[in-house]
Amino acid sequence: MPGTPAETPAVLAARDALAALRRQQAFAAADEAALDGLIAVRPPARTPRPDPVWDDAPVLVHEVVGERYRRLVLRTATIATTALAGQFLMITVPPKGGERILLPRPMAIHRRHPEQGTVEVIYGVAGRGTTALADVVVGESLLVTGPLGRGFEFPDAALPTATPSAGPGPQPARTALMIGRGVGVCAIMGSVEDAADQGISATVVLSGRSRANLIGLADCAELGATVIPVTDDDGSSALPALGERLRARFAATPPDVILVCGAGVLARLAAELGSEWDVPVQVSLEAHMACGLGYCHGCAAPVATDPAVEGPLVCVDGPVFDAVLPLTAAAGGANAAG
Amino acid sequence: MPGTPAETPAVLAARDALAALRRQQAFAAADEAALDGLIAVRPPARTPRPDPVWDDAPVLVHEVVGERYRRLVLRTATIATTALAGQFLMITVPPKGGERILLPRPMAIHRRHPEQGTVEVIYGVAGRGTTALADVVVGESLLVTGPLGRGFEFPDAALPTATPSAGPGPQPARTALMIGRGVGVCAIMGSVEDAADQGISATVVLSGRSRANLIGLADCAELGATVIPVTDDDGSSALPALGERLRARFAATPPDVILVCGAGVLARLAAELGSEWDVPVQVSLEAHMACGLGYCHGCAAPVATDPAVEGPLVCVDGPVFDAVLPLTAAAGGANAAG
Amino acid sequence: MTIAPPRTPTDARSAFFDARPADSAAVDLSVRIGSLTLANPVMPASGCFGPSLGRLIPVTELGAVVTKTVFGTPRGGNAAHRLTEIRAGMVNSVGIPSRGADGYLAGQHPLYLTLGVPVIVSVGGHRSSEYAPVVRDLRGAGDAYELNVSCPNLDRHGTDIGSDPDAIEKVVRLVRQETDKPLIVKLPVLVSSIADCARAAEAAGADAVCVANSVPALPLTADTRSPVLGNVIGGLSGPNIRPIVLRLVWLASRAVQIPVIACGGIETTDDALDYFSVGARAVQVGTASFGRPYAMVEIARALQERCLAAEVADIGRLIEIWRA
Amino acid sequence: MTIAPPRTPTDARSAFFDARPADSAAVDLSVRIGSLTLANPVMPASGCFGPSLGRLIPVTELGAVVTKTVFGTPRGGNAAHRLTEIRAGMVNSVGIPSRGADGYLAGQHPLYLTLGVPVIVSVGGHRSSEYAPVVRDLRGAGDAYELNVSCPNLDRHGTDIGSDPDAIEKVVRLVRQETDKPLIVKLPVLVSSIADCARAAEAAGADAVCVANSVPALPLTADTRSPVLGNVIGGLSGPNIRPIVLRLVWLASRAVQIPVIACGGIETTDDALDYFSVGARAVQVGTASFGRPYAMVEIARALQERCLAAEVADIGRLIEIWRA
Ligand SMILES: Cc1cc2nc3c(=O)[nH]c(=O)nc-3n(C[C@H](O)[C@H](O)[C@H](O)COP(=O)(O)OP(=O)(O)OC[C@H]3O[C@@H](n4cnc5c(N)ncnc54)[C@H](O)[C@@H]3O)c2cc1C
Ligand SMILES: Cc1cc2nc3c(=O)[nH]c(=O)nc-3n(C[C@H](O)[C@H](O)[C@H](O)COP(=O)(O)OP(=O)(O)OC[C@H]3O[C@@H](n4cnc5c(N)ncnc54)[C@H](O)[C@@H]3O)c2cc1C
Ligand SMILES: Cc1cc2nc3c(=O)[nH]c(=O)nc-3n(C[C@H](O)[C@H](O)[C@H](O)COP(=O)(O)O)c2cc1C
Ligand SMILES: Cc1cc2nc3c(=O)[nH]c(=O)nc-3n(C[C@H](O)[C@H](O)[C@H](O)COP(=O)(O)O)c2cc1C
Ligand code: FES
Ligand code: FES
Repeated sequence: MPGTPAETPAVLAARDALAALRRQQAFAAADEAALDGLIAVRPPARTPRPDPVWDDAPVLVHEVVGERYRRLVLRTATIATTALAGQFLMITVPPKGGERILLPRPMAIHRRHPEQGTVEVIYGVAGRGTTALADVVVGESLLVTGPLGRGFEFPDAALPTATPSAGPGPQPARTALMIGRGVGVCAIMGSVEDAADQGISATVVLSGRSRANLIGLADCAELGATVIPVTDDDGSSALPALGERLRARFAATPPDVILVCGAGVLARLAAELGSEWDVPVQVSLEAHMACGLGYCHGCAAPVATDPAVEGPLVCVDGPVFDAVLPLTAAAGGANAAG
Repeated sequence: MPGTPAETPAVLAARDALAALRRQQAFAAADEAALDGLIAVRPPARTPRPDPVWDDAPVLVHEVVGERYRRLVLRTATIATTALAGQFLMITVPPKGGERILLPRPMAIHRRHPEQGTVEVIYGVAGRGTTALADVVVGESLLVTGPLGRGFEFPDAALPTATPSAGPGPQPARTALMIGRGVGVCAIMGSVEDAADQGISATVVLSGRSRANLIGLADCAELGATVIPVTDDDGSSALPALGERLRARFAATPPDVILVCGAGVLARLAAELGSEWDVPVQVSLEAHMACGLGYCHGCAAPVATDPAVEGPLVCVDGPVFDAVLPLTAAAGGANAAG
Repeated sequence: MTIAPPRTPTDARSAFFDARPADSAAVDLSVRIGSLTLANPVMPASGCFGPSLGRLIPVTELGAVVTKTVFGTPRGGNAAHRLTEIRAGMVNSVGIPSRGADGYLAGQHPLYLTLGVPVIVSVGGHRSSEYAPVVRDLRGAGDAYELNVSCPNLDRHGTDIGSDPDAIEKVVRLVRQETDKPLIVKLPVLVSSIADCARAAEAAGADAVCVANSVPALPLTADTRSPVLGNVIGGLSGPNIRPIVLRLVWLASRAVQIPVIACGGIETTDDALDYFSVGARAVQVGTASFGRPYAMVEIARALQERCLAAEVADIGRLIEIWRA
Repeated sequence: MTIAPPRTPTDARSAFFDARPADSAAVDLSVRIGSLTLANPVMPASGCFGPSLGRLIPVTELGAVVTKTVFGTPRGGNAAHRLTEIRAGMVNSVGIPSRGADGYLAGQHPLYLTLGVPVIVSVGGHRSSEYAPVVRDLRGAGDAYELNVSCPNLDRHGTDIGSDPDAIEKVVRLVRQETDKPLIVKLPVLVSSIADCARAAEAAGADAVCVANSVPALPLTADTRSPVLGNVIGGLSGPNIRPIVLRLVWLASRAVQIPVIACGGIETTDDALDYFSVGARAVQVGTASFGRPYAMVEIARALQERCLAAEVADIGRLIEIWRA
């Protein structure tokens, strides 16, 4: 039907929207395919998980960061004191102006400040819930439940907050490569904090659309981590480019562990590197959630199981899972745009 | 169960709410009962009704008036030019902040300014729809449909906007008593405008909770009408007091017509006076509405009919109806608080 | 803050009439309901349209109009309040006041005929045997009949005729004996198997099913917890019922070959496309017309625009693109 | 703008535990379900509670807890996404993963027993004959059974067992042969006559009916109009279904003598009182617990406060006051 007559503005706008949608669809498909067969539940943790609580957490800061994100600083002493790296909160969006959001939204704990009794969350405005969350003002309180889930753990580190020791017991990790994209950076920042505490040398890939949209630059600087910023606008975030760069950088000594969050294709790249270097890879996943506590069974992880057996749940068995290594499936997924 | 122990703040608050509700229930019951058997459809009008339109009407003014109301000035030239006294609009509340209001809200056209191409509406914030309407800001547009319905008509006046004439044809009304309470004042203000145009002497009872909440004082002053302000706080709005005052005032020469809107008990008082004076009474009613155009059949008027025959519809057969005179039922309803 | 300049006495309504797009030969939105071909698949829902709306919108741009349900004998309708709006949507218990077939023919049908589009007459009954006589009494008026089997059923203590496949079969079979015109069966929501109901309609000779009517509900006042509606119970309509009706349309479309006309909470072109994407072949707009009388016409116009933008000839191919 | 002062490491959760009100001898909130007396009429809805919630709320202030539905044999549950939120409400297609009766007894029941309130075990089946064996296999565990007959039925091409009065009758009769414990039958929404279904349950020996389960719906993504849920279809729950379920509770309460337990969109004490005012004798809270885990306990507390404020001894008399 090419060359139809009516190229009205309405028709042209509809055409643009269609093209944008097709690009987005292609990326989402690649991202989902990249996780296929990649994920396994982690072995039982040796660190006991803190008891979750709920709290009315006053909003101390709510500001726009970069071009696309918002940062919340919440006062919630119990959670700030007990949360482990990579754990998350369920944030209940308060009703406002007729908008009623029923389900709380899962959000990673980006930073923990136990001395101030505060935590930080960085989020992107995506759908109805986060749009309504963006209307919350400083001085209001948010109902938060947490800390929740199984976070990132450095291999063989008995207690993530303990001082590193060369004494008896297995050898703790000494170097770590962390890879985060977009808000996925928030899931790994707790581990950057832990690395700083434990004297682990952290190299952090921060990926995003543009420099202005990179999350965590200041945090990494504060925590003394080495940052590799990569962005879409200069092509540095493209998977082949990033892969080559990391292979070159760690050619001599690979990191002791790779932690990754924010895109299926990045998780697959991490798994490729982990396979090549023979180091463990931990991946933090997302899933739609209602309870965050393991009882609603809503957050099935993309792990194939016997149809008669329920697979792992992202909220309690994750959100952090092990990548199945060495990688056997074709690494094709990682070639999609990153 | 008197003298139970737990007089906690929550219990005391619940008790106050219950007491307030009971007062409100008592008034609503009296008000509804007052309309029983009072209403009849008006005979066919001699004035052709203007065709309704819908329009995107820019909001020129949106301000709080008194303590409880809001005033909207809308630019909508067609409606401003064609609307008859006592007609109404359906105002569609735009979606905002997640609030979605499906049905438009019926609102009387309080003032018509054909030279400026504007109309005025005054409304009270009652439920979800009017709460959302209150969020509209100057510069936005409202979708309005109108002018709708059968308005007030002075008896024997062939064209409400025509100049009065002692020439051939029946004798037009020379004096009118208008009674409005709360936002019910808005329904009668068009007739106050018509009275000014036609040289009819208008006496307007404005009833409300307090002086600060009386609608229409400035309008009546501008239009040269005589105002009788009555309020709940000084007791002057009580029906017996108001009835005596009007009987005294019109003892020598009764008005040629009574127009009333805003409370069932006031309509019954007007009907009592109309019966005593032998003058016609017109009553403007409210009903829940969806279309305003007569096709949804949602706005049944409280007029008893054969169960197999649909009764009149407030949106097309009203909102203005005749009071059935002389009044036969006991006038008890009018003794309730006004 | 920008304020529009004063207007000459014109209005958005007339601007909308003037903005009628050119028909494009490149796009075919037509849909067949039995022997009747509609120019496009957009029409009002029964009870949410009347000839008086013809003054407000260019009705000729619709595929058809649907009348309020006509009963055989006059009915007064329910006591006030007959409708309200709650957070979950609009609830109505109008109760189908009707002047009967004769009253419809005398008072309303002539007005519908002036509109210049096919007229689908909605027909109601209290028992499954009551529909055929109404259709007979309509004496051929109307281009098709929509059999509203979602009314309270006197035969089975007030449940819907349309929730019983046997009763549906009977209604359609009896009406079929009275007329060759296309028959649409409008099904209720509260059925255990919409597929069985749709199949019963198809087997008995219906040319389409309309899915669905409003969802029975009971709104209470916030203060005294008493029923808002004079009839206590009413039908919930509007956008919140859409996901419920989408499932029904999906199931019905997979159960029958005849077209499924979707009805439930359609407000925008996207809503209509949602229904097309689960199998609907036409759409009816109800509640949305109250707030935006032009909503139906806007959808009909935008369907053509979307097809042009995607460079496809019809809606079926548009859906394939979304799914690609 | 006021910002709360820094807190010592305590939290709203512990403050809520501490605020437990004194029981008042002046108010009796208890409700009987067959031989079981619950201290108050507030409990969670099946699938919207688990023992892990016991760390977050004072479960002992509830009348009972209800387990997630237990099937006889293990089930894996549906593919992701299993739930989402749309404007109309929450939609879930969890698909009732279950470890079977044995798995429940070994893994979950011991945790429920630590909670200190009556445990109502929800029981599911794919055919009407499947329920009794599950109850047998539960070997007396639990204080009552809620028979979830709102699951897809293998005998009748995927419609709900609970939409067929005969099937309900059969389920209850067979289970009754296995146990003397109180039986609650949880009915679906998409039925043509909830009264017939409730009567069938009562006639077969049920001690209560629960009205109702979630409303089947099909949520689509906004961009590509594809199903959000792995299972395509899910159950709509939350406040928007309340007016639909209110009608069902009203009808069921007039049809049977046994208590009707209301379930559907209850978020606040006012919502619970709405249901009590149309005849419910107890309430279940589902979706609301996700956003406000303490919602159920808050309702139980407020019911006592409202009775005290109105100086009445029970909820029945509280309702009379609203209606006076
Ligand atoms: C463990 C975990 C940690 C997360 N941390 C962050 C974070 O730090 N910053 C951040 O911006 N986002 C984070 N997310 C994603 C965030 O939860 C979603 O962006 C958010 O739920 C989208 O809600 P919405 O209301 O904007 O979208 P809607 O489209 O309105 O959501 C509809 C439903 O789908 C669910 N949903 C939609 N997208 C997602 C998603 N990507 N993940 C989970 N549920 C989704 C919603 O929770 C809701 O139930 C995290 C998710 C998980 C599971
Ligand atoms: C012809 C006419 C003229 C009116 N003129 C005015 C006016 O000038 N100023 C003013 O403040 N109010 C006026 N009203 C009343 C106004 O329409 C209601 O106050 C308004 O609809 C309440 O809407 P809500 O969203 O605040 O209440 P909600 O409680 O959210 O309303 C729920 C539903 O009930 C309907 N409803 C509730 N109360 C009324 C009522 N009193 N009348 C009609 N429908 C109601 C609403 O339209 C809605 O459909 C008029 C009503 C009619 C019929
Ligand atoms: C005020 C009103 C009156 C209605 N009257 C009828 C009717 O007479 N016959 C009928 O079949 N459906 C009737 N309906 C149902 C609608 O046709 C439609 O099925 C329902 O409202 C769902 O569509 P919607 O969500 O787009 O409104 C009526 C609906 C409303 C809101
Ligand atoms: C995530 C989720 C899981 C559910 N699982 C079950 C279940 O296993 N068995 C059952 O009978 N009902 C189940 N339900 C339905 C609820 O018990 C309840 O009937 C429904 O959600 C309506 O109540 P609500 O609006 O308060 O949520 C589930 C509901 C949700 C939201
Ligand atoms: S979110 Fe409820 S089980 Fe994971
Ligand atoms: S409001 Fe629709 S007929 Fe009166």
